Amino acid sequence: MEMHEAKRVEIIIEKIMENRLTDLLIEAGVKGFSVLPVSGGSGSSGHWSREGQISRAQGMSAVVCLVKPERLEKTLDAIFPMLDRHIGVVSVTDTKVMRAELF
Amino acid sequence: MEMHEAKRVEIIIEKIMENRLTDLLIEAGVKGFSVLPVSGGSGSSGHWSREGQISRAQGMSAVVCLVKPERLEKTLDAIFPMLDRHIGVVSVTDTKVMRAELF
Amino acid sequence: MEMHEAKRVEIIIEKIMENRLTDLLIEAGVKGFSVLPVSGGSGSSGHWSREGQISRAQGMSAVVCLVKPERLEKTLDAIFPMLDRHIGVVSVTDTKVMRAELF
Amino acid sequence: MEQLFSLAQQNLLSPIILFFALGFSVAIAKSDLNFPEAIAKGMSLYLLFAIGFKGGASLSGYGIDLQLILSLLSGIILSATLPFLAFVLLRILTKMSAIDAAAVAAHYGSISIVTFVAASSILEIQGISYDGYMVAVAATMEAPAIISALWLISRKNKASKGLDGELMREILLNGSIVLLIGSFFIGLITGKDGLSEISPFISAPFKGVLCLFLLDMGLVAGRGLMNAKGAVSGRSVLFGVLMPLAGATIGLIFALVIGLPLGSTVLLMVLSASASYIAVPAAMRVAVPEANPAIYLTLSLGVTFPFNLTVGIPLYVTIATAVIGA
Amino acid sequence: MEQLFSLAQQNLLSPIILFFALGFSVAIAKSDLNFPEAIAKGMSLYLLFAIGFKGGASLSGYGIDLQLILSLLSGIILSATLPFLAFVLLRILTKMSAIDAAAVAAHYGSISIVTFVAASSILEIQGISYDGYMVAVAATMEAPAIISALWLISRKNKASKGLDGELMREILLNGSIVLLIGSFFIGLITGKDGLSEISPFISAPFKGVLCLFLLDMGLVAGRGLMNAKGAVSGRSVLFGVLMPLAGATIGLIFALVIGLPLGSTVLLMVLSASASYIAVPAAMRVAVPEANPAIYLTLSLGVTFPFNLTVGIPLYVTIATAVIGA
Amino acid sequence: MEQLFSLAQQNLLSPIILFFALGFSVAIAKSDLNFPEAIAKGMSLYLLFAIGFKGGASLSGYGIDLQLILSLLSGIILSATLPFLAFVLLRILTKMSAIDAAAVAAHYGSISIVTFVAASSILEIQGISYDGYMVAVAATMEAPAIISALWLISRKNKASKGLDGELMREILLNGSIVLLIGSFFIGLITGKDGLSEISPFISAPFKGVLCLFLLDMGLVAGRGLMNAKGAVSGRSVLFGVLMPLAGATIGLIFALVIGLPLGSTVLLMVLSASASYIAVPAAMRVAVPEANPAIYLTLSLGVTFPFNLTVGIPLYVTIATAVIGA
Ligand SMILES: Nc1ncnc2c1ncn2[C@@H]1O[C@H](COP(=O)(O)O)[C@@H](O)[C@H]1O
Ligand SMILES: Nc1ncnc2c1ncn2[C@@H]1O[C@H](COP(=O)(O)O)[C@@H](O)[C@H]1O
Ligand SMILES: Nc1ncnc2c1ncn2[C@@H]1O[C@H](COP(=O)(O)O)[C@@H](O)[C@H]1O
Ligand code: NA
Ligand code: NA
Ligand code: NA
Repeated sequence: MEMHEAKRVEIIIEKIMENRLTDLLIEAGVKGFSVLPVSGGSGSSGHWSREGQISRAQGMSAVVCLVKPERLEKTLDAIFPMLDRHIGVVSVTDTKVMRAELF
Repeated sequence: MEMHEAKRVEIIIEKIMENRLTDLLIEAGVKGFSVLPVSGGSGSSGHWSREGQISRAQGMSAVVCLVKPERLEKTLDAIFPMLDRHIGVVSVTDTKVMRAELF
Repeated sequence: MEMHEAKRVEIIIEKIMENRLTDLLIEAGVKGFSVLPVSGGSGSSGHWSREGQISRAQGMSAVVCLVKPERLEKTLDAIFPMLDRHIGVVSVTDTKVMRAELF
Repeated sequence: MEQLFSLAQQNLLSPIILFFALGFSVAIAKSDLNFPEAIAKGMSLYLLFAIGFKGGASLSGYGIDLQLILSLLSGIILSATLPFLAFVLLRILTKMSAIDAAAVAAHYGSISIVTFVAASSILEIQGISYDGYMVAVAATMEAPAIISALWLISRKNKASKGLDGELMREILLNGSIVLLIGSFFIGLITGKDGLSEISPFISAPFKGVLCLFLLDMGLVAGRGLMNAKGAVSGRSVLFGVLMPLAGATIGLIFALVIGLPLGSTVLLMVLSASASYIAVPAAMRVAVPEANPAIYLTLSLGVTFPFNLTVGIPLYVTIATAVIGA
Repeated sequence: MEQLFSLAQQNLLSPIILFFALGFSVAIAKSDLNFPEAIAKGMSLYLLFAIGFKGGASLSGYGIDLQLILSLLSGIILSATLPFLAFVLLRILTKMSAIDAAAVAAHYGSISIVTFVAASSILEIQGISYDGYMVAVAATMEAPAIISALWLISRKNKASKGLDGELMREILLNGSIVLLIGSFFIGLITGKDGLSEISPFISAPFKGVLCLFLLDMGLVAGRGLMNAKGAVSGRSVLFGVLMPLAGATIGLIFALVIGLPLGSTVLLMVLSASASYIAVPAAMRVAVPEANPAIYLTLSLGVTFPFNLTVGIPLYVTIATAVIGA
Repeated sequence: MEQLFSLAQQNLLSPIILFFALGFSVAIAKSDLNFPEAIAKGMSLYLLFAIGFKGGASLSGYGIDLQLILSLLSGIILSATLPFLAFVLLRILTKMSAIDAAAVAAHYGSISIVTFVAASSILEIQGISYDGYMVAVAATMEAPAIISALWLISRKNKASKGLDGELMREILLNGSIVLLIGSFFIGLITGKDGLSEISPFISAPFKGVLCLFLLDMGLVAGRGLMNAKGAVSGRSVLFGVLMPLAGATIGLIFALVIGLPLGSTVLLMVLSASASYIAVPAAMRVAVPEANPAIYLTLSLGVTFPFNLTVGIPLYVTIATAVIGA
């Protein structure tokens, strides 16, 4: 199986900003992403959980985005302004994918 | 803490294929996996979200599978035919685990 | 974009132990973590799924914790006793983060 | 004609249609109104449970008669043959590939249970009665269309895996069918006593739940249309309107041949006219991943479902009344 | 005075308040009782659907009269101006930053629909009738407060992005508003016939669902307080109690000026006294991420909501009765 | 004997049992019918809320009498001592390790609230009344069994952490107990007035919800059995059938000693015969992770629960009627 270098960008961001973030990703030319629900967490702004919540103000989503290494810089540049103002964390991990043309 | 080399295989696949995929994993000798829900995403086939959906046709799952490096090849070979026909993405990341005998 | 070395610790643990685990993480000085729901899985103790379940005994959570490399040892030491007795898997992956001061 | 207009107007101003329209339009206006997936699924479980049980309970005490058997047979034949009609129509009207056309055809042979439920609600408001076993007819019409379509595909595409045993089991034991048929038989067994025990749960609140559910369907259909812009051509949309009319006509002929009364005739027309969007799309993804889901989901949920709900059902009622007499 | 005590006692011993208190106290005792997010959201969809529809249906058949228009106008003016009062009060009473104060002010100009629902339940128990259009007044009071607060913030903070088009659309088409207003109009259109069709779903079980929902609100409010310890000062808590009193007083004046009857007067007071915790927090997170959400969520859900539920509503009923007469 | 058969038959043909059987069998046939976790949890919250409130409301107006106190005491004693009987039985009958046996024993000392609800439904159909405070007795029987079992384990396994303060709080304040007891007291406080306000939500639809819930329980039990094949031996299954009979007998003796009337006697037998599958499994995972959950979950949910539902309850009714007289 031939594998190709890629980057796994994982962005944990406020749910209320999810659509705005994914719009930025698409504008930045990303070919795809997946959103995973986050049920709770903790950070400098305290502890939270989605249990029993109806408010849309609290809660985070995890956006996972596999990109070609050469597309990474542009992707990060696109999302940086949002992450500077809004709570959220980003990690970028080296990974390998199967079909390079998809990313 | 002694840590051991392992591979983190993350397969994002159509929900409707989830059981067939995990059957393949088990046949390939994988010792365990975890399935995480995916609430939405985007790719070449457009944008989707699980909100308000009752159809089982749309929607993806993320299957995370930690394997020993020597088991990787067999694992990927087992799932490749399915991923060739069905929409989905696979990433393989180097990682470390605690108890090597579990993977 | 300047990126900094970090570790992505992913702990998949019994849901019933989730709060006890995150208390340990906080005691160990971790600055934040996110909890992702796990909807099913398989391992040496068999196959499980959350569908239709009301019992709190079955089910797992994925706790994702980004930490500075120097904080890793202490984090793993803190959670090890729990993982020794309770079912769960831990993986530690090298990654990069944006603002080092947050982790 | 006058009756048709008054009926259409009455239908368009009923709460269930208005809530569907509300959902559809606010989805297109990009409101963030939405139902959690679990709630949508919970409502659909409730609806299947309720109509299955009520259908079975209403039959309890009657024996199996010829008309019941003929109705079930009609359902199976309709479901198995309508995909061929749909396939031919698609190939004539549109430029769809054979694979895509066959996948769409499977949906139109099969049925939409919510359209069925909406139609029976409208019949109740009109004071037109129908036979409880029509629920069982609906259940028999889910699977045969899938098999016909997979046969069409296997002819075109030798590589296609087609129908393996596991898929067959999934189709026949899919959750909706099992709940519908299971509730039907439990209703049949427990009869009036059973019904009186759970009637405050399944009868009185039924229409209210249906309103909420159609609001959700409107949201999903509207969003689906927004996301699928470009996936379906104008000619495909034409198919999405013509095929239900053709299906209803053939359903009417079957009903006349076996001598169904008015209410059941309308329901057989509705079943023939409606297109699946739960069981069939799932089966197509498994068996024919090459077919583009945006096409069949958009046609079934975005075009034919709203058409039947707003224009189709009152039309079928009017035609059946004209042909059979009230 | 006597009436106030008997009313307060009656209120405190009603199931809806007791279930809220149960949730609040077991959350503080760290019980793991909790509702899945989907169920909480499902209940809130049900409540909006039901009160919107009932409000609209009760108006059906009446024309648009002057009082209706004046009430809607009052709602808009109250919502747009109360944030300024709240902002000034906060700057006098507390040491909150201008940004935080403006964000909090937006919440108090806007409304809490659950407080509104609880108040209308209490009115029904008292046998006091109110106008169906108060639901529409509630809906108009959601957005103006946000705009006023964003204006306040843009004055202080030039860097603030403020109100872009997308945010404006999100505020005006947010799910709760759309469902409330949509159900209101469908109720208005379908009138008594529509209501009788779905009344067994939206009327009889309403209070039971409200009990469960308030149990969940109690759990969330109690847990919020536990997690936010230290985020709000004693003086902020004082604001959380004084502001509803001030808001209710101003609401009363508007009601007197436009000549509202007793029940509707109470509801206008309640709307003015209540603070948003669904639409406004979300808008603040988008537009003013610098403002600390722990402050406004704690004040609105942890202080003012319980205050209105337990002490506020009976007080407003007593005052309105004293001023207007039963 | 004749009465037993007619009762058993009547029971087996009631909708609630048939829906359980439907779920159980389609799970084994590998249908994909399933309920979202949130819906299952929502239904269980509803059931606890409803039976707690109704139990409390039915007691309102009565003082605390001796029989109530004796019943609560009996519950506590039964729950604390039955684990020892279960443990001895398991050690004699099976080859289970001491740890596994103690963990299983905890489940059988504790109770299954759904079995209790099903039994009270069956009593209502039979026209047999029971005391509202039996709900409180059920609540007292959850925790003592856990403490007894942990004591058994600590004797065998010195390393075991056993019962720390946090676990104790979790057991005593677990969500189900808190909702049941809280609703009970609110029902007690608000009495007939409170009940009449929310009765259309908690009384009329109750049995319908119970049917859906038992359908889900059947699915979960059936799937559990499929996944656990091999985890439990034939002799363990024998225990799963004998232990409820032994428990019911001892429950009957307690009921006779304190002079309970027929309906309450049956319920005390049912509580003693039933095995927990919500609170106790969670406590065992925390305190005794070495014990194999497949064993206790399979026995409690896969063997004893279906046994009580189908055979046990009618048997206990017959025996109690024979002993006490109708
Ligand atoms: N180090 C971390 N690892 C994983 N998730 C984090 C981390 N820090 C923060 N988060 C997530 O981001 C949310 C907001 O973080 P904060 O802005 O620090 O309060 C937290 O509640 C977590 O869900
Ligand atoms: N680069 C990517 N990173 C993460 N998820 C992806 C990516 N590409 C596709 N996906 C997921 O796979 C689904 C189907 O992708 P596609 O077949 O490209 O439409 C998308 O909706 C996403 O959920
Ligand atoms: N190799 C693995 N990769 C990912 N998740 C795993 C793995 N092994 C176990 N798990 C998860 O941990 C749970 C318990 O594992 P076990 O103790 O082996 O039964 C499984 O049901 C999975 O959810
Ligand atoms: Na059809
Ligand atoms: Na207000
Ligand atoms: Na017991």
